[in-house]
Amino acid sequence: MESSSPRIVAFCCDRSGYVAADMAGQLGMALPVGLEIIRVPCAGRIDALHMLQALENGADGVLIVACHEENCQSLTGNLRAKARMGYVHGIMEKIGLEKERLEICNLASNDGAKFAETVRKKSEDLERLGPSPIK
Amino acid sequence: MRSSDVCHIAVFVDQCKGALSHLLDEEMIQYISGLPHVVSCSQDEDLSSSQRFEKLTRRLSRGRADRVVIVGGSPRVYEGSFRRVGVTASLNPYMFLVANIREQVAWVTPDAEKAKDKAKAVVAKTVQAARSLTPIEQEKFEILKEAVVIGGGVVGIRAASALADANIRVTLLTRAKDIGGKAIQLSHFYDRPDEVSSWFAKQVEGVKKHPNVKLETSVELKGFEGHLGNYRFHIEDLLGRRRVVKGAAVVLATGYDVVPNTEGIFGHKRFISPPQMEAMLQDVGKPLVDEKGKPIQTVTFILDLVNQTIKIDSANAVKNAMLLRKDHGCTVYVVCRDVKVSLDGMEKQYRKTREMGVIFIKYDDPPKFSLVNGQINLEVKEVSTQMRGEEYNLSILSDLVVVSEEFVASKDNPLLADILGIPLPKEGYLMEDNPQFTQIRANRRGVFMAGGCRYPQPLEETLVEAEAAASGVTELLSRGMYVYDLAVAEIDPAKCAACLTCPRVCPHSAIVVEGYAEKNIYVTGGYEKEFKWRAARVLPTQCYGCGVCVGSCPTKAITLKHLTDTEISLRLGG
Amino acid sequence: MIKVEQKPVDEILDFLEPYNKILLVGCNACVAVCHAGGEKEVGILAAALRMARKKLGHKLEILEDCSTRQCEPEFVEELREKVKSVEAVLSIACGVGVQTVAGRFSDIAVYPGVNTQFMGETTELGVWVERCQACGNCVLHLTGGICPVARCAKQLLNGPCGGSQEGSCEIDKEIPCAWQQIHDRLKAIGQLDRMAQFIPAKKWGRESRDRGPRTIVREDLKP
Amino acid sequence: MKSGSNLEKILEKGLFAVTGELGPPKGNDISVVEKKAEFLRGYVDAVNITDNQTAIVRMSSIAASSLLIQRDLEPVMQMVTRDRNRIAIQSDIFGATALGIRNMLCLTGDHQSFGNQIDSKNVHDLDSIQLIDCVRTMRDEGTILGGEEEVEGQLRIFIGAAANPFGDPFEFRVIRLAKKIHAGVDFIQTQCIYDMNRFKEWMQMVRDQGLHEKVHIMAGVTPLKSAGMARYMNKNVSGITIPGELIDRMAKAPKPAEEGIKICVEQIEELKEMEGIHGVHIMAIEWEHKMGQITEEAGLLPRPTVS
Repeated sequence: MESSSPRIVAFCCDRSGYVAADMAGQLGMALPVGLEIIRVPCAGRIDALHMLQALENGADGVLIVACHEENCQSLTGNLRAKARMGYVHGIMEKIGLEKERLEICNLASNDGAKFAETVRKKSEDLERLGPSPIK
Repeated sequence: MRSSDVCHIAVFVDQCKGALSHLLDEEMIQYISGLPHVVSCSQDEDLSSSQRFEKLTRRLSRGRADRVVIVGGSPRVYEGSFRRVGVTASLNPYMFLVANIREQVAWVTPDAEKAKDKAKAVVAKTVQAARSLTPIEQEKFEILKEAVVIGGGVVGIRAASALADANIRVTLLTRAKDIGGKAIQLSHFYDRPDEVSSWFAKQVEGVKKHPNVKLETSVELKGFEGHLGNYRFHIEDLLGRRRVVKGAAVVLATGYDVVPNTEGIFGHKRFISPPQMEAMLQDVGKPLVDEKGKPIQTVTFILDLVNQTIKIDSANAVKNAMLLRKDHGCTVYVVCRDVKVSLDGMEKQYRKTREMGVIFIKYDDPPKFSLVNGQINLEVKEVSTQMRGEEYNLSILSDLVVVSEEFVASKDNPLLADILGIPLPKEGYLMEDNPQFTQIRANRRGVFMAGGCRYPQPLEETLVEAEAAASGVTELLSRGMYVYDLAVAEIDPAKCAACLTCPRVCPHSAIVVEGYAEKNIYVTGGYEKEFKWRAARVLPTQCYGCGVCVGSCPTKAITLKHLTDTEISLRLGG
Repeated sequence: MIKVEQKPVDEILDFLEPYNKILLVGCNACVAVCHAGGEKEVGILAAALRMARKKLGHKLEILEDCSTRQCEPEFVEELREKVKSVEAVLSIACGVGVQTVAGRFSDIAVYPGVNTQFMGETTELGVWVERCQACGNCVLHLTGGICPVARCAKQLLNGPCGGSQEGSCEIDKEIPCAWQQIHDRLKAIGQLDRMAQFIPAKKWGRESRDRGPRTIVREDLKP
Repeated sequence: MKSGSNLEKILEKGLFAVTGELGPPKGNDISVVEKKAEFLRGYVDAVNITDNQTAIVRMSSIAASSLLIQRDLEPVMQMVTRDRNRIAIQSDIFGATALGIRNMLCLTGDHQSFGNQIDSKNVHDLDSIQLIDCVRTMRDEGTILGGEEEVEGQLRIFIGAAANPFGDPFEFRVIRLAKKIHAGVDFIQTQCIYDMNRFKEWMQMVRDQGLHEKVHIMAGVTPLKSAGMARYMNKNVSGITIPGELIDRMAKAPKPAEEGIKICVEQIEELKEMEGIHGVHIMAIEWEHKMGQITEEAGLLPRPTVS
């Protein structure tokens, strides 16, 4: 995509993040152009491998948008995603990638505004951080 | 990367009643039509209308398209329609993807040029990802019209009766010698005139005589296997003999435990528990006297000393205070931090109780008790008058003080949860699927729960729950058939290392490791077909399709059929 | 079974520095079970290595594979074509697998991607604890099924040292005293008298690994 | 006589024995040994020479023992199984006895993680009981361990071992003593005693089994220097428990050091009267110069001369 906007891959849980993203759209809140949303049935679906693949394919940042802790339909799917993110952070550290490029946030399905705010902030943070050195 | 040999994509462009007109100009349509594998591109004003959707889909059967990409709004708008229509249009209902350029592009990208570029990118990625789609079949099986209820208390009895009345054969399992449970201790309902005992006796008799109910008393549940529609319960009697009981679904009604409060002065005979109070009131005509035959004149109820939630204690106090006042002319105090009157009609009762002269005293610091001439003296600072700037230190002499028992999760819950493969949170009560919406379902299909095993509640409310659980089971069983899509996880036994990660992470107890693989991968040939190698298997009826197992599998042996790794890779641009 | 842990990625990068194309091969047996060397980890490590090298401006091409069991020559042989097309092999099987590959392909460098740790038990998902040191002459029948060689910090054979306190080892309160565990087990199974029995010095040199690689020969199975 | 050592003679005569302890220098400075030796001279029957205690590298116990003999004091050479395999152990015993060492104490040794070489490999080819068995075999059978091979010359050595009545599991502690006796130990020095009640309980179990008649048990004592030291030892030194009242007593004392010695003297008085206790082992760690005062006040002086 021809854009200076950082490329953000957002894995969105179908029970929270994705619904919130839809709501942000319905509220007409401007979202960063570089945002790409991937819908998943649960944050627990997201593998360490997917997080790395996203980065390897040139994402400047990766966001996991999961349900609030203790409110996961799959009991601990969100916590598993968080733990896998921790594992990937360890790898990123070793290969010299900023950990800030991979983050998780917990939302409720009606948090449209918070979704917009989170991705906007993420976009700003990534702009400050500069483009991914992997590109 | 796996993609079908043939891949013909029909694109449906939804103008979303004009919402996308600025994006979907001629150039965009041409762009879409030119994408690889796209064989047709049709437009419509409003595909959220299922009639229009159906019309468009009907044309598909004449074309050569084998999958569909919808360009428009949120996939949530179309999924229902497509899953329904797909079948009639001779297209598998899972052979479609949605490029959401409304919520994700049009409405959130103010810059028109950027919006167009982004829309193109989203559509291109979706079209690319559509290559990974594979059909997902539907399965169905006959459901037994049999259910099992575990627990012979009032909840179990109520649930069993309701099921039996709905023409479902019920096996009622209890470890007790007879059915009954704690409800026998109650004397009156708060909201209706009957006495609990006579009502309850009728219930017990009804369930015992019901032709659809089979009672299994003095049995322990030792094992549980199978799936929704066909569960097998291994039970053991007192002699250690084992039997198998079948049921399509189960209602757990195993109740809770109580811990009487007898420490220190609470051990004194003038401190009694609510059930003891109920027992004294059961015989309406009988005068209330102490062990020396002296009439009981002053009774005090204490709330908030032991239980966190005081709904049950409040209801009992209000109900019994009224009887003590009305039938026995006692002076009655209710000493509490708070009274909870959220039960249906309880507010009115509470007001009535106050009008009848029952005195409610509010405290911040727990009262102090002492023994004075054989009576219980209670000292407490009354705080409800504080807002008027007044404060009273009160001292009350009572003949009887009613102190609640502590309600705790049954000590057997961990074992039960383990046998049934359902989660057990810290507090030890059994956990419902979703506390807001599906209180009576466990996080495993076909397992329902009601009453004190989930959380202690007043009798009147717990009965409503028993009926709700029964109707949940009835709804499921009355269809006769259970129809489900195989939009679930699937394990390749040849790749499975039997590491047991997936059954350990599965939140729905939907994965078993069993000897079912067709062949041993170490040695080819030479073995009988019966040779089994242990591998994990997903029970499709139990699977919620969350994909937690897929994300955890170290050998990539698991595929989530409705969101494969390939699709994710394609979406990531790999 | 065998439990391994991934080597730090930077250490692996160090020894792969000279190469432009490698084969990264995992194993679908023990190391897959402990989430360090299966197909998933092959993918994860490959992605990490590629990214690191891309960042350094020195691209690394990686072929990925995963053996059924890397300690079997037949399964390793299946890698031959891929091995021919690369400059080095990185194996994330245990030390045995690495050596089977190295032994099979004499003209190519083979590197380990994991540290082989021990033979252990899964005590809960994601936690593995050492249980056996392959001492070569099992004493578990004397010690209630709890191994003092693997589980006592001093490998004592005649009961706990004076440092056993309230069930913990003297070196760390978090480590249970193996001999307290043995004592409790023997008591539970009515064999406490075994604690009084003198266990003579072990034949480390003859029965254990101190004589070079041990070999088991089953004449009835040989070709 | 198994060894003819002074310690053996005193114990065999039924006299109440006294041993002290000397930690060799963390280097080759002989003057440290000399200085400490002079503090002990005349107050004890023999001196334990520690073997890299708490896994801190020090002068070898054989060398330090030999230096002591040159200065006319009798050593009890300690030996741990942590640092030597059975080859080194047996070779060192040959050497030690050749140098005139007549007493040795067989120990497992503190784990290397407590010392200043935490990355070292521990050996533990033998454990302490197997070591006792090994020394006894060499002395009484005249062969080396497990072998037919005969020892050239004759080993004369008095075999000692430690016992810790304060380790867990408690009921095993007496069984372990019995195992050591069975393996061939001649005398026992216990871990330092502060919890006298538990020690009495242990001794009762020892007497119930008649073990006190099969071995000389010397009770271990260590004077406390301050309440802080007591608390530290109670918390950090494995196998030692110090009762609260003792810590309180130390804390309240105006002169804690003297109170510590007073407590120690009281303990020795009590131990002297205890059936089955044949001596005391006084471990005045880095407080060797107080040995005179302690033994004097405890009425242990003068030390007897036996032939």
